[in-house]
This record gives sequence, C-alpha cells and structure tokens, in this order.
Amino acid sequence: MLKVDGLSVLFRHRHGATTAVEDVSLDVARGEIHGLVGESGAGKSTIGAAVMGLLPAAGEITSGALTLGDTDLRALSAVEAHRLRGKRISMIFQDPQTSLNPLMTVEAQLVETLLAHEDISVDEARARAIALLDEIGIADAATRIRAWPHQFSGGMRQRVVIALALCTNPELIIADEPTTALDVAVQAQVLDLIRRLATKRGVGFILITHDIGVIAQVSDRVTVLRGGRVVEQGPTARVLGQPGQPYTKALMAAVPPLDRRLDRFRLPRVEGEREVPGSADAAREAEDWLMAGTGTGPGPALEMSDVTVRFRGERRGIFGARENFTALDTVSLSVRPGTVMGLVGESGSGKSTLAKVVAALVRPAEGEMRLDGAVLPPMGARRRSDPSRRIVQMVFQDPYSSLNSRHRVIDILGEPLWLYGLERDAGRRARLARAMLALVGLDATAAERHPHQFSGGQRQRIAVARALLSRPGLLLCDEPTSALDVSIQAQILNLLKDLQARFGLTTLFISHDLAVVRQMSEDIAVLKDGRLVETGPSETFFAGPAAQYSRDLLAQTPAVRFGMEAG
Amino acid sequence: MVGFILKRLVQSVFVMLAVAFLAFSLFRFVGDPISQMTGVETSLEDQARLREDLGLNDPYFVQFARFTGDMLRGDFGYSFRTREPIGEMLLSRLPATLELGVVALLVSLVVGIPAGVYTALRPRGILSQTILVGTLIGVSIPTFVIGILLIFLFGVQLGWLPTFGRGGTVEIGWWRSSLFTAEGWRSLVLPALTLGLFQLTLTMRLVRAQMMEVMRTDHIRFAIARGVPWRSIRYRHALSNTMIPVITIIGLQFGGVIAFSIVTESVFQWPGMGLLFLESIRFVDIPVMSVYLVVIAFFFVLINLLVDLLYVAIDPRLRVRESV
Amino acid sequence: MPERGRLARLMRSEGVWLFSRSPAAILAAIVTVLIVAGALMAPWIAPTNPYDLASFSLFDGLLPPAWEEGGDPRFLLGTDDQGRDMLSAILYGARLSLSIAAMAMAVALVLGVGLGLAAGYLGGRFDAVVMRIADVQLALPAILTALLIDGISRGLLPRDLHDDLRIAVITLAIALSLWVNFARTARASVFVERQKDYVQAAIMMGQHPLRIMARHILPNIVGPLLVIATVDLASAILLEATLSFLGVGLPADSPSLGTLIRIGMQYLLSGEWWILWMPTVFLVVLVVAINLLGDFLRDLFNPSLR
Amino acid sequence: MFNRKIPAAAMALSTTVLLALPAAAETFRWAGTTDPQTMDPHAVNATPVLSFLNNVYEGLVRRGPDMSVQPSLATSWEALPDGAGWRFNLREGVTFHDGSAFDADDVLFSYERGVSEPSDVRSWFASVTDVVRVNDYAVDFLTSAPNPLFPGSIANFMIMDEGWATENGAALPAREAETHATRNANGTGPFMLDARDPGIETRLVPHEAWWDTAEHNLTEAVFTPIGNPATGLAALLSGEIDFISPIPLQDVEQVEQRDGFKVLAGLETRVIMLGFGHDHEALKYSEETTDENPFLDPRVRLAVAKAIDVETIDRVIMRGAAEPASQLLPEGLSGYSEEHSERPEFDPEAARALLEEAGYSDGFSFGLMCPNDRYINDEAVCRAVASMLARIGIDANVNAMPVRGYWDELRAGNFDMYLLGWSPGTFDAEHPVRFLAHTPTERLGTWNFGGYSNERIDALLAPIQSEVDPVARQVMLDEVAGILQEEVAYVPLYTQPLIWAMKENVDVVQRPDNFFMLRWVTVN
Repeated sequence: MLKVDGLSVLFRHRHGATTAVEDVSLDVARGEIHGLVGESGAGKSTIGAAVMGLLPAAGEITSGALTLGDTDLRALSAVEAHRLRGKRISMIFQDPQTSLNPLMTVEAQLVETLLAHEDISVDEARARAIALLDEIGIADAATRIRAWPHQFSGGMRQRVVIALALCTNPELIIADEPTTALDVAVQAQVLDLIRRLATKRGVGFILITHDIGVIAQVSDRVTVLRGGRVVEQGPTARVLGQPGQPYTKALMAAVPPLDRRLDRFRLPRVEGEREVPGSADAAREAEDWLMAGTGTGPGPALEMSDVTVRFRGERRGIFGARENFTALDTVSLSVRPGTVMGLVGESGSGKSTLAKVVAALVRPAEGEMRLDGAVLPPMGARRRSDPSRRIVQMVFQDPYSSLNSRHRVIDILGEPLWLYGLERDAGRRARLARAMLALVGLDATAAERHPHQFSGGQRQRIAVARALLSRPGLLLCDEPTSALDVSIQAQILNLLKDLQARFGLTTLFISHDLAVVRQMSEDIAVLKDGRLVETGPSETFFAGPAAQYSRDLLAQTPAVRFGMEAG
Repeated sequence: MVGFILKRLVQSVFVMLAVAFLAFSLFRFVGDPISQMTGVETSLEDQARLREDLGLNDPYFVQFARFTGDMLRGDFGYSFRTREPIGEMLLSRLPATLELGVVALLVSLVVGIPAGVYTALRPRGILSQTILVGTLIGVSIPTFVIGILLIFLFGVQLGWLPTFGRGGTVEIGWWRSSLFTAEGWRSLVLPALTLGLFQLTLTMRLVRAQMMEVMRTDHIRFAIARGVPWRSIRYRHALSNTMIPVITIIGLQFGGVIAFSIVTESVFQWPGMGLLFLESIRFVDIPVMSVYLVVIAFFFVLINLLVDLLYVAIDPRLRVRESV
Repeated sequence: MPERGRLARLMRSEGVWLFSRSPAAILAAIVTVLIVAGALMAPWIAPTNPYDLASFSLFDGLLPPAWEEGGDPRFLLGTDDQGRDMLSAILYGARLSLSIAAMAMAVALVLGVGLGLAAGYLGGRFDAVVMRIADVQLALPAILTALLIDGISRGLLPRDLHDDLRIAVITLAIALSLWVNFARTARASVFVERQKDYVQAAIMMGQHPLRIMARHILPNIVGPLLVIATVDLASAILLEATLSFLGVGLPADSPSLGTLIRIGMQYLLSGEWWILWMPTVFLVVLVVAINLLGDFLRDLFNPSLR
Repeated sequence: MFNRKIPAAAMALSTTVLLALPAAAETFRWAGTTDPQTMDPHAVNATPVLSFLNNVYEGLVRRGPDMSVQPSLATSWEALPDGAGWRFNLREGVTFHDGSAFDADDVLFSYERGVSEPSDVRSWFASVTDVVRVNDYAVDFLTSAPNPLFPGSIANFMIMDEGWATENGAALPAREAETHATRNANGTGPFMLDARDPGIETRLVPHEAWWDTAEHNLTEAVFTPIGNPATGLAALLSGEIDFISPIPLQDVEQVEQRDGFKVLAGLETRVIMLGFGHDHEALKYSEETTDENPFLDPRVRLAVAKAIDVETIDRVIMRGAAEPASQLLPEGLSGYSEEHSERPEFDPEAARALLEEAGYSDGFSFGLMCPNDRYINDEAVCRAVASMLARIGIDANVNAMPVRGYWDELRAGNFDMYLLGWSPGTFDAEHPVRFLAHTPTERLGTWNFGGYSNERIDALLAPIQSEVDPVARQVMLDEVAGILQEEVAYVPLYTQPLIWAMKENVDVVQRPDNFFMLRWVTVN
C-alpha cells in the first residue's frame, strides 16, 4: 500500500544543513502495523511528517520516492496533497491534551472532518460519528459527542483523536508516539484498539515510538533507526528476538527487565564510542569530602504516619462551588536507613505529592513525619535554617526546567555550599564543584557552561551533583529518568545506584515504570488515588503482589517477552 | 461565583475611595478656585467670604468626609463654575464619551483584527510590512497632531466632514445619542478615527502575535493533518483560539480609550466627560474634577470585572463543569 | 578568558544572527543609535545653545530653512518664533525628551518589576493590594498624575527649586503611568516561572525569598520586560509631548520635543510649516525606530515565533 | 498690512450700518474660546459673561460703538444738587421678554440684588449710599461723594424683572446651587434666550417687542465655545461658523488671503506691563544676589525699561498688530495723559550704563513669572523680554504657568518680576490707579501684587474720583502718570490687539472693550 524508497530529508539552519533522514526505505501493507523505533533524534517523526507532506519550513525532501497505492505523493500539488490528507492518510499526535480544539465540541470537530471529504448531510455525518465513537469504545456516545474535549480523561481523549483520524476511512494512519503520554493501563487499551482497527478495518499503521515494549506488543514489522539511517528491518519477532545488528542488541539490552533484578543496568555500548571518563582523582576528592560529611553510617530513617493532603479544587465553571480534592489519604510509610524505597503508581496517584510533602513544598492537612526519630517539620513550620533543609534533597523530573538556564553550572553547584555554610571560601567552593562534576561523570570544563548547552542526561547529572553538594542524608528522586532515552536512563540510574550504595543515602525513588523500580529499590510501595495499596520488600512483591491492583499493574506493563538471555 | 463578584465590588469600593482621596488632595494644589469664580474687581473681603461659604477653609479631612458622605448619598454637589449639579452635568456628557469610546473601539476591532490575521498569515508579504510600519507611524505621531491634520484635511480642504462638535443628536430619555442620524455619524467619524488609531495598532499587533503562536499548536497541526479546509483552520480553529487572550487585553485597553479621550475631545470640541474634565482643570472647578475621577475609576473597575466575566463566558473550559 | 568567551558567545548567539537577517531591525537600530548619539552630543554638535537666552535674538524669528528662499545659512532648519535655531532646539529637545523618557522608564521598571515580582511570588493579599493599586493608577490619566505631583511638589519644596523641579515632575508623572505595564507583565511571568522545578528546588533548599526572586526568577523574565521597555520608551516620549500639549509639560525656555511640537502647533496654518514639521518628523522617525526594535526584541524573546 | 483702528474709525463704520436696511434674514453662528458660565447678570463680573448678557439684558445706560455713554432704559439722567448723587428718568412702555412691564421697582429690586452678598458686582456700587424711588419712572442714586463718572461706570448693571425673579426663586444670585436665573433669562434686551446647553451651545432669537429699532437682520444667533484655537479656525474656514474671536495672530495673514473671509484687527483696552516686587527686601529666585533686591533702585527699573525693544516684539511676535504703551491705560481712553505719552526708548547701552551706575555692572539673575494661556502670545513675549534683558547682563529665568495657578503665586509674592495685563472696567484712567497704583488695602490696590506705595498717589485718588471739573481732574491724573513714569513703578509694554475673524458677508462693530453686540451684526 505505502511504499517509501530511498527517502532522504535535509534540514537547513544558520550553520548550513544537516541530513535528518538518509536513504530510508520501508513499505506498509494493508492492515499491517509497521513500527518505527529509535532513540530521540533518530529521525522517526521526520519520516512520518515527510509522508504526510507536513515537514517544517526548514525541512526538505532531497531524494526518494513516496507512493501510496498508485499515487506518487511527491508529485502532488499543495491542493491535491491537502485533499489527500485525512482522506487517504491520517496522523495521530502524542499529547491528547493539546490535540483537540478546546473551543469546539467533539461533535463539531468530527462532523467538520467528515464533511471536508465526503458530501453527505450533517445528520448522516453525525450518525456516522456516533457509530464510530461506539466502535472506538466510548460509552453512551450519542450524548458524550456533544461534550467539550476538556470533559474527557486522557485515555478517552486519545480515543476521540483516533476516531477523528479514522472517520474518513484512511488507508494509512501515522501514529507519532500515541501512547507515550498515557498511563500504563490506558496505554494497553489504546494499543489493543489500534491492533483491532488494523486487522478488522485493514487500516495500515506506521507506529512511531521510542518504547521497545510498545513495539514488541503490537507491531507486525519494525524498522530500527539510528541517526536517520535504517539499522535493521524485518518482522518484529525476528528483529527483536534475534537482533542482527549490535545496536539493536544493545538497545534491547538497555531496557530494564521486569522479570528479574540485575545488580547494574547494562549500558548499550557499541564499539567505537568511548565512555567519557571523569578524572579519577578529582572524583575521589569529592568522594572524600562527602565521606567526611555523611560519615560511613547509613542515611536517616524516614517515617510518615497518616499523612493527608487536600487541595482546594479549581472553581468549576461560573456556578460550580469549589470542591476539595484529596491528593493523599492517611498514608503511613517508613523507609529503612540507607535503603531505596520505590514508590509506584499511575499519574494522579499522589506519588509526586508525597515527595513534595517530605521536601516541604506541599503543606499536609494532617499527619506527621520523622527523620531518625526527630520530628520533620512540614511546609510552613520548617524554618529556612532548619537542618532538615540540608539533609533532605530532591532530584526533579524535567531536566530542562530543574536548572536555572541563566546561571552557569559553577554558580548552580556553588549555591548549596554557600547556603549551608559548608564551604566559606569561594575558591575552594569552585574546586569542590568541579570535583563533584567529575564524580557524576562530567568533565571539569562543564563548570563554565550554561545548562542549555547540555543534553537531558547531562543536566540530570548536574542536578544530582547539586543535591550531593549539600551532603544530604535523604535523597528524593521524582521520576528522574522518565524524560530520557533508554540508553541515557541506564547511565543515570547506574550513577544513582553507585552513589546511593557508596554513601548509604536513604532514597525515595518515584516512578510509573515498574521495571525501573524493580532494578532500583529494595522495598516498594504502591499508591492508588492517594491511598497506600501495598508495601513490602521488592523481590517478594515481584514474585507475587498481594493486592489485586498491583497484579493488574504488573500484567499491563509491556515487557519484552522474547526470552532474552542474560546480557 | 456570586462570591467572586461581591469580592470584586468590595475591592472596587476601595479603589474608588483611593481615587477620591487622591483627586480630593488635588484641590489644594491645582490653583485657587475663588479667583476663577469672581471678577477682576471683587474685593479681597468678598473673596474671603465666598471661600468661607464654600467651606474651603475647613480642614482637609472634614472636607473629604463631607465629599465622600455626599457621594454615597448620591449628591455629587455643584460645579464651582456653572453652579450646575455635577451628577446632571456628567450624565449629560456621558453618552458623548461612551459613544465615542465604543465606536473608536469598534473601529480598532473591525480594522485591527483582520489586519492582525492577515499580517500573521503572511508575515513576509509586502502588504503586511507596509501595514505594520504604516500603523506604527500613525501611532508615533502625537494624537493631537493627527486630530488637527484630519480636521484640516477632511473638514477644511475637502469639506466632507464637520470640523468640530457633535451634530445631529437625538434625545432618547436622558441619553443624547448621535448614532441615529447621518449628521450624527458624520461628526463621529474623525474623532473616532483619531481615538481608535492607537487602539487599532495595539489590537492588530496583539492578534498577529497570538495568531502566529496558535498556528503552531498541536490541534492546528492535527486539523491540517485531517485535511480540514484551510479557511476553517484559519478562521474557525485558529481565530477563535486567538480571540480569548486578545479579548481580555482589549477589555483592559478600553480604560486607555477613556484616558486618551481627554486629548481627542479637546481637539474636536467633543462635548464629552474628557472635555469637561479638561475645562474643570482650566477653571479649577474641583468638585467636577473629583467626581469625574471617581466615576472614571468606577468605570475601570466595572470594565475589569466585565472582562473577567466575559473571559469565563466564552472559554468553555471554565464554563462547563468537569464531568468524567 | 571568560570575557572574550562571553563576547564571542554573544556574537554567535541566535539574536545577532536573526538581527543580521532582518533589514527593518538593522535600519531601526542605526537610526536609533544616530539619534541617541546626536542627542547626547547636542552641546557639542548643535550650532547654538537654545537654552542660553542671550544666544539668539528675536530679529532672526520665523526664518524658513536654509534651502528655502529667505532662509539663512546659519540656521539650517530655520528658526522658531523666538529666533531659536530649529536644529539646535531639536537636538537639545531630543536630549531632554530622551533623558526624561529614559529616567521615567527606569523608575517605572524598578517600581513595576519590584511590585509585580513580589505580587506574583507572594500572591494572596499582597497580590490583591498591588493589583488594586494598579487599578487606581490605571484610573488616573497621566495628566492628572502630572498635575498631582506638580502641585504636591510645589506645595512642599522651597520656591527656588521650583523650575528644575518641573523635569522631575514630568518624569515621575510618566513613570507612574507606565509602571503598571511592567507590574502586570512581571506578575504574569512570575506565575509561570514559579511552577518550574528550578524555583521549587530553590524553595526546597531554603533559600531566602528575596534571593529567589532576584537571582533566580528575575533573570528569566527579562525577555518580555525588555520588549515592554522598548515599546513604553516610545510611548513615554509621546506622553511627554501630550502633557506639554495639555499645558502641564516643560517650561518653554528649556523645550523638549513635545514642547517644540506644542509651539509648532500654533503655526500649523500660518505658513511657518517648519516650526511644527521639523520636530514632528524627528519624533516620528525616533519613535518608529524604537518600536521596530521593540518588535524585533519581542520576536527574539518569543521562542515560539522563531 | 494693518491700518491702526483707532476708536474713531469704528464710529465711521457704525454710521454706514445704520443706513443699510437689513436684507435677507439669517441664522448667525459664532464661537469664542470660553462659554459664558452663567446667564445671571449679577453672578460673575467677567468680560465673557457681561459681553454675552449685554445682548439679553440692558442697563439704565449703554455704551455706543465708540464707547460713548448713551441712554438705554434711562432716557436721561442729571446730577443731584451739590454732588449728592444722580437722578435717572426711566423709559416708559418697555416690556421684558415675558411681556411684563418695566418700571422703577425693577430698578430698585435689581440694585438690592446687585449689592447682596452672593452678588459679584458689588464693587460698582462702592460709592452708592442709598437708592430712592422718586416715582414709577424716576430713581435717585445717592453717592457718599460727588462721582462724575458714575453713570458710565454702571453701563453693565443690568436690570432684571422683579416679578419673574421672585416667582422663580432667583431673588439672589446663586450661592452654591444654581438658581432659575443661572440657565434662563428674562431681560429687556434685543435678543431672548431660546435654548441654553452649558458648555455646548446657546441659542438666541430676536425679542420682537424690543423698545429700540433693530439694526441687525438675524432670525437666530447660535454661540458655541471652541477651546482649541486651531479647531476654531478650521470651523470658520470650513464655513460651519460665521464669526470667531480671537484667532491666533500668526494665522491672520492666511485668513485674509483666503477669499470669502476677512479679519478685523483693532486694539483692546488692555495694556500689557511688567511689575516689580517693590516690597520684596531680597530677590527670591536669584542664584547669587540673595540678600538684596536690585529692582528697588529706580535706575535698575529704568534700565529694564530701556533694555526692552517693544518695536521688535510688536513686529515679530505680535505681527505689527500691537501699539507701544507709555502708561497703565491705552491711548484714547478718558483720563489718558498726553503729557506722558513718550515711553523710554530702546537703548541697551544706556541700560548697561544705568546698571553700572546702580552698582550691578556684572548683572544678576532673577525669576520672571508669566502666565502661558491668559494674554495673546504671553509666554512668547516673556521669553523675548528675558532674552533682551540677558543682552544687558541680567538673566531672567522664565517660569510660565497656566493662569489658574498664576494669581495665587503672585498674591503669595513668588516672583521677582511679573507680567500683567490690565483692562480698565470703567474705561477711565482712575480705574488702574485704584487697583494697581494705590497702596494695597482691603478694598483698594487689590491687584498691586508688588506692593508699590506712594503717599502722593494715595492722596490724589479720592479727589480724582470726586472731581467734577474735567480739566482739574486731568491735571491730577497727569501728575499721577508722571510719578508712575518717573519712578518706573511698572514698565508698560504695549496695548494688546483685538483680532476678530469672520466670513466676507458678515458686518460687525468691533468695540475696544471686546464686547460683541449682536444688534450691530448684519449678514448680507
């Protein structure tokens, strides 16, 4: 059906041009789901955009043939190409929150798309839209159709997006990271829906994702991409089962296995790429400084009893009164000194709120917290000079907003030393900061640069360095690697594991990814809608979770079930 | 919701009190009203007696208390100069200012929005560049110079439009309107154009910036990917999303229109509240000045409140309750 | 090494590259620099000093520009009703207008950003109070603020300070009517930055709120404020002209651009066209240039537009 | 370009008007810079109000085109024996606009109203002790001392109808709130008030039952205030209004060159002069000499007079429309001293010499206070004076301010030198002496801000006021003028021009007191 032959795409910018995609060929048959996988920057989305004719202004197809059935897509005029979009090819984007026009009802958007391509009456269009919503799995479609987009949950909204892409019976749908923004449970349902549409309606899919689990679960054939070039291509079972190329092997290995625990993450190292070594002796200087501070003993124990957090709800509409929203409901939890407690739950379960309560960024309505027995004052009561300000440190989720882009790295790292009076002299502060950079695997020249000159992974390393420079006892990690590619994620997690082990830091590690939590934590706690569902040692949990919710959660996590032999 | 409106009204009382206090503290410094009210030959003794009669010798806070007391009872006092009741004066001048302000705002919207959309969709076009720089020049010339130029061009040279005043008015109860006669509209054109030009440029730039931003959002890219006709993408999807933030800013700008009307009304001898305020400064007619400012403060607060309510009314995300 | 590095980094930075690509911005920058330089060096390059009453005489009044017939080579752009050389009057006037506008901008910037930053960061009652003060300020037209300050200062200060007081009065009046823009922009930007992780991290670490506002948040909201600054610089100059028109402006013997235009207005129809049009054209060119620069900065700092 | 209109010329014009029969009937639209603030004849003693109301109300006597005192509601008047006062014989058969008859009671009522506390015209009756009703059509005004100019001085004292005023609760002028008389009128004058919209438009229609013959041919007269001079000019040139006064001096040439329009440029009875701080021990705005006041030395004051080139000021700033002045009132008014009509001629060298003689060879700086929106080109004249004084080494820093705050500053003494214009209400030389030259007291010298004081002049005021014999009166006035000129109490500069612009087909009479009489207007 779709045939891409030798496609190359060039991006022009001020320093000349870079080739985003080079000599890529693939074809998609009717009803086939063709996976496009690779790390960020591999050119997956660019291929999708090229097929749709929606390349950004700076992009340009330099060579290659794109044919859909017997239509040469590159020969189409702008008007013909636009008429073809939606009619024969449709596209789905990543974030359902922003994919729908907030000011138009779902019905209006569906009817408009239908009438754009078929001259049928409005009533007919509405009837078809309602039928389609039913088929997609939206209950009581006839009334829900008249609702506004913001009245649907994330998963439901993605179903509406799929309906919109589907309503004109396209031959091909390009899905660009359709499930990345969704929770594990919802992700499974959406992937099933795509599977059903492919087989039942014969719609061809290009499924673009960086998550190998998703590819393994749904796609028929797969193309592995790296730096804009095809690394390997073929039926998914074969490519993922017996990867021919070393890069594919390495990519597969980097995915944290769910079925057993490794002592360290396997780094997807391919020959010819050298590990950037921090200078060893500088790292040791930082290590000794840290040792001197925290001493050899393990970090403090953290106990939380009956912690409850209520948020004043947003004022709903003109006449709605404010209803309070309970984010955490009497949560009691304790983290043994020097150990890692994994905190797992879907988005909206309150796991981030819990971390923020400990970090005094959110005020708990009730409940008490203790650090090594001593009362840990909550937000409002914890004065700026309270010792816990130094002992409790946090690494945030979004690497791009956790560092102040206007400050140089040397200033960012020097701040805790100055704030807690750990190092009076500016010169020694600078030395120590450079030493800590080495400890987290970055070279000393990074000190003079600004955050926007670093990749996501490097920024998280700087964030960790900043946390360590307060000689912390308790480290809170709020999904530190969920925004990173698999390979970078592995490096950061290894770093955290080493530092935690060496300095005995008590750590609360938060993630929505069970596989990552299994590798990181000795104990585990599962949160659902602000309530603690289950807690206990990880190994016993992964052997057989007690709570039914935990079992479902475990089942729905896409795992690479191709019998990978140990790395 | 009712709570929200009440809170804002209470706050507005404070704003008006603060403005009244500032306005009232003015009268000590703007000049001596008595010298404006009496002739050349009036003896100092008579002037002193008049000052005493008007209570100008009382201590500052006594006068302020009396002023706010009367205001709350709806008695706005009498003009020093024409001895007319100020409430009646302002009421007779209010329609002129409001009609001028509204028409000026309409001009700025009717021309500003399409121009903003056009320059957003074709940023590099020659016409866009000329529109941008042209309106910029228009805004860079002081309002009073533009006013006089328009008067001489259209009033004197071409003789198409009246050069001053507000002709062809029709009385509807106490509201004197110039919207119902051709003559009324003819005398409204030039002042509205002068007042509206500044707003027009502002509106156009706002719409342009916001429209270019909206054209980059995901739901527009999704609409394009669905092959929705370009016309609907631009004017139904993009424009409606552009208008929400723009409307709030335009609401706030209406305050600017009232403030700028002072200059426009004085150039066109437009019998509105702005001209009355300027004359009250020239003749040191303090009660009129103070009452005008309090009334204007009331308008500001009212407009801000209406803008907030409008914002909620047109954005479904705020209007309809979450139900999942 | 860091100095050269910073300069080098600036030259290679996105802004300079974009700047070199848009002709309008280059032209605007050149014009602005020329005018500001000319104004600042007025005492040296202007043929006469219009503020020195003895340097011109009434006999040379109402002379047309040099190239017109009846013009006098000594006065390139002609003379006004007092016999003052228009070119010198414009240069000195521009210097006065620009310095007033710049000073007013500085005061408005400090006041507005200070209050806006604190209102956005602290929120709650403080925020409500600041916003209501903003409402009061919006309700008071600039002319009234000028009158108020003029009156109060005349009442409080000793008599002999009265004349150089007028410049301070105008500056303060303009500043007071501009700070609201900065306050609202700063407040809106702070709401956005406050949620970002680097601010949450600073709060968690227990840094002093003032330090968080000044060192962390302020540098990140400079962009939009800079845009407002350029646009408001232009409106500050215009406001000074309008205040002069309404008779609250600067004294006639040390004219600003606005005063020159006000004087010129009286000769609009009377044949001495140059008394009005020379300063007006100068003002328009200056204001258009500053606005174009403002537009360019807005696009530069608004990443989504690039 | 200008022929100097002396009052006599105005006389010539009026005679032609009388002969021409009124042709087509017309609506006459005219404009001015300020709107008369009230229709009550006794509420405000200011030119804009009195000038407008002179078309609606009438006094016992009125002034002709040449300012001569003519009979009006009084057919004749004679001085009572040994200067005890004046008897006025009233005109019979006169009716007010609402038809009620006019008689002595109305005069008595108007007098009581005029001297009441809220009235602003009390100063006209300062010398009146009592008013006696002789019979229905004769009234006696008894004065404390002989007052030869009394009849002329009450030309603007307008008579109201007692019945109408009392019925409508307007027995007294408005104190705080307006009365019925503030926006309505019931006079005996040639025009009736048809519609009054304060600050916007006022409409007059002819009073059919007027006792005098109408010389105008108007069916309706509409007045609209236009504050901005440029807009006013545009209104005239676009034909929307038929007449406007004043127009800026610099636009006169353009209006005259345009066909269909003409300009009437005469002289107003207002002299513009410089005043000094005679009672200031030290200069208040000087950077250096802060312990003494050089202006106390007459030689310095004379130097100032000699340093100012009034001819050039007239040529450049007033476009030749003004007339150099030598004393406190303009030439041609009664009591003008021909003897002292020479002003100190422009001689900068002599001025510097005088300064040297007085010990100020290296000059000094001082504050010159001026209004910027009161007299024609006031600010420009101030700046010109300052630059001329700078030439002889004394630096004036000019502080021009709106008139609304100007009188306050002068009364508070915040000046070293100030600009002042004076138009004598009684069109007689005694008026400026009473207000500007006499030592300041509760009732006299109220505008003598500088506090100039001279016993001789104070002594001469009363005799001048009561001297019946014109020759003896003139001798005394000449002496006063001499002293003022000798001591340079003030430095008179020029008589201010009066510029009226109108359409070609409009004929009016321009009176030096800037009163605009509709009854002499014809539109042909």
